Amino acid sequence: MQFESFSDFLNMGGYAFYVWLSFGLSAILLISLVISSNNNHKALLNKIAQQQSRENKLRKLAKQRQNDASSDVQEVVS
Amino acid sequence: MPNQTTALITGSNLTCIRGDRILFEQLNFQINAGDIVQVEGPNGSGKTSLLRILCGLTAPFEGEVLFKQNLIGDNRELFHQNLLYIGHLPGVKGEMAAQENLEFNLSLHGLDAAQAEQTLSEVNLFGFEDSLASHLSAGQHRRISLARLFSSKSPVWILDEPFTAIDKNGVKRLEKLFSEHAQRGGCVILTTHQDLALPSDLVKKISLDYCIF
Amino acid sequence: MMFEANLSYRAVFVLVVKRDLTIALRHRDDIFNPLLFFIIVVTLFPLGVGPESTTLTRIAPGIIWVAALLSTLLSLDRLFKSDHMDGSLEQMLLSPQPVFILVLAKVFAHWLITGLPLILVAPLLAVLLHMNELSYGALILTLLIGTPVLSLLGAVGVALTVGIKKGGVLLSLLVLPLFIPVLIFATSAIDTAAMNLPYSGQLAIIASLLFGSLTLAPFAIGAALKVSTN
Amino acid sequence: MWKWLHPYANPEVSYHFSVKLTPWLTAIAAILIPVGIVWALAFVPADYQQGDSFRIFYLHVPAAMLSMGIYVGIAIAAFSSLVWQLKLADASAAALAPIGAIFTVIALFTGAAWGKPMWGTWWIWDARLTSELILLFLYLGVIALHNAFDDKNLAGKAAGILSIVGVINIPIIHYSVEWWNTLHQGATVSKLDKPSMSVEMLWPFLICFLGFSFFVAALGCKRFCTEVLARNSMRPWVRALATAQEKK
Repeated sequence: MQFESFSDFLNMGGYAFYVWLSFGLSAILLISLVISSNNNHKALLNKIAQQQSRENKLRKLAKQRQNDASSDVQEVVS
Repeated sequence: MPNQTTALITGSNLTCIRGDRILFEQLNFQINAGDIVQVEGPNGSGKTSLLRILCGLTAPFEGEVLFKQNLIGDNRELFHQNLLYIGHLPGVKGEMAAQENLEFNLSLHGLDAAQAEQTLSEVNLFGFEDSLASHLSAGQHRRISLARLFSSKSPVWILDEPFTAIDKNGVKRLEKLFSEHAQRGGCVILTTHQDLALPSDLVKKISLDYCIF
Repeated sequence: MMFEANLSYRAVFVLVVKRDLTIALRHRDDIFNPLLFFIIVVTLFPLGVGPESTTLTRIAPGIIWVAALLSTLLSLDRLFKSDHMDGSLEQMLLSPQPVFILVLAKVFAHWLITGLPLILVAPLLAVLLHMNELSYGALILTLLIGTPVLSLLGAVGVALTVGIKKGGVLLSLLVLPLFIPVLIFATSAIDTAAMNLPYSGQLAIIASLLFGSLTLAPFAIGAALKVSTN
Repeated sequence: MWKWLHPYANPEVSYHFSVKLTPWLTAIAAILIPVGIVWALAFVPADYQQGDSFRIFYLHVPAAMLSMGIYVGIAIAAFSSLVWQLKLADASAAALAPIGAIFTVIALFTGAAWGKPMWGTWWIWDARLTSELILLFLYLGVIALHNAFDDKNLAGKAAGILSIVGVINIPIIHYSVEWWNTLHQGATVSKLDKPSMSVEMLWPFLICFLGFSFFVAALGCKRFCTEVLARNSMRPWVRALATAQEKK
């Protein structure tokens, strides 16, 4: 340990402002990058899942229509 | 097994993806000399994308396009000498006269620019040679770009909606030109919403579905 | 049925240059607007900094060169944009001619239209800014070999952004950092000339930048155009 | 010879590979960075000239080195994507670019904060700071180009071309700035001369540098996964993954 006391450590030999500013800002930047990367990942997965459920709905709708159409034809025939 | 020697264009395993939609997947076909191929399908089914992939403008997501059994990227200049592509956009400069436009296009593709005047009269632009293209209509722009067909020596024609803004007579003329070109041993690949008035045994079709699931 | 057309590279080059010059001459705004912009930007500086001739003399090379960078940037937009919009760009890329030559011809025509007039009015602006008389030669020479570098590097940026709707602002972000070496060596050559010292070193460096970009940039431009027409 | 590499050109395989790799890299970074930083802040002796402000060095120099290294990495990835048509290389370039940009910002900022007590001013047009600033512009250009295209594959190709042009220009820019700086430099500001580092100063530096490198690797892996998913969102395996995530 290079410093006599904790307040000495905080004081950084008079350069406290600059040292802590550098380390603090770098930490903030890196952490926010990590958080945003994680969020992006989750948002993307959600988006894909959402899209998929939308497509499933469409597919169901198309099938239903097809069924309706064929039953119409049957009615006409009978 | 189709005859390998007459194959002009071969598409193998072509897959095209736009955004997060698969337009078509694992498309295989072979286009021989003498074929007229109509690519059909509803709007947004990837007709234009397919044509652009065939002429090498767009890279397919997967698969490859062969010209005479060679990858089209391998000998770019040879393929382009044998290719004539006319897309949605006519490629006509408004600042240049009709004839200047055609002359530039012809000489860029290594053809004799002296034919330009005569070719223009083939597409009913007689008398418009010196008008600036910006003063001409959309149909006339299209005809300037289509005029190249009349003096083209390339066997592979890829045409995206060649009949848009063309009148009935013009369409007939083009259809006649296509069948002549096919008889000479060329091939025509085109998209169109109209039915071709050519005998149906002459026209092959590639159908693309719009998959709405 | 196989067809082979051969056109000499020189013929292709001349063909494309002629076409672009014809279009530009019928559309004169394209020539005059960047030139006017160049002149106006230069006149803004004395108004902003003050008319003191000693200050102006000191910053004149920088002003002229920065204004030249900006006006080149402004004029770059027309290099591929209209060709891309009306489809002639894809026709050129599908022609059996080497992309390298086509691209080089287009950039050369662009330089003739926008770079050359810049060089012609630069001495006039140098007078307005009280530039040291010794450095006129250096000014002309640096512009003469420096502006083609700007056109070539700028063309890479335009080729990348031509397919994007709002490519204008992006273009400046992509291109201006690449212009920095030319700016540094050109202004330093002019400053050196003002001190009546030899400035051939700086000129040689700019010339090597020119040859480097002349050989490499067309490949990058061609590749970028392929992406943009995709 | 390169056949063993082939499976990794498959997006699914490389996705799962990097998912597995990420926790290990994260763990190593999570050990090395605190050790290095605490060592640098509390245990390294103060510099005899610069006092305790010297501790910024342990942040500034690794950040600056990584910012340049990452750019070169992006350019190599872009090159291999252009030459060998490796689509995944584009994905890794897209994943790395924002990380590199953040490290460039850190290098610039810590440089300024170190410069204020040393040179008496936040910013000087020092050759290194200036090149770093231009590097930031290059990064921003690459990122902007990535975002400008709707199609991720096209965006990757375009940004790849730009990063290759940029990497050719970096030495030229650096050289020109250095030359410009020596030409214009006043006598008042003396550059920080490189002291031959003593061993007790070198070790924490190496640990910090390695820690940040592993941090870049870990975060790069994570972002690479996101990019791979975004590029393959219509593939069944991605969809299965997304639904599995949804159910959780």
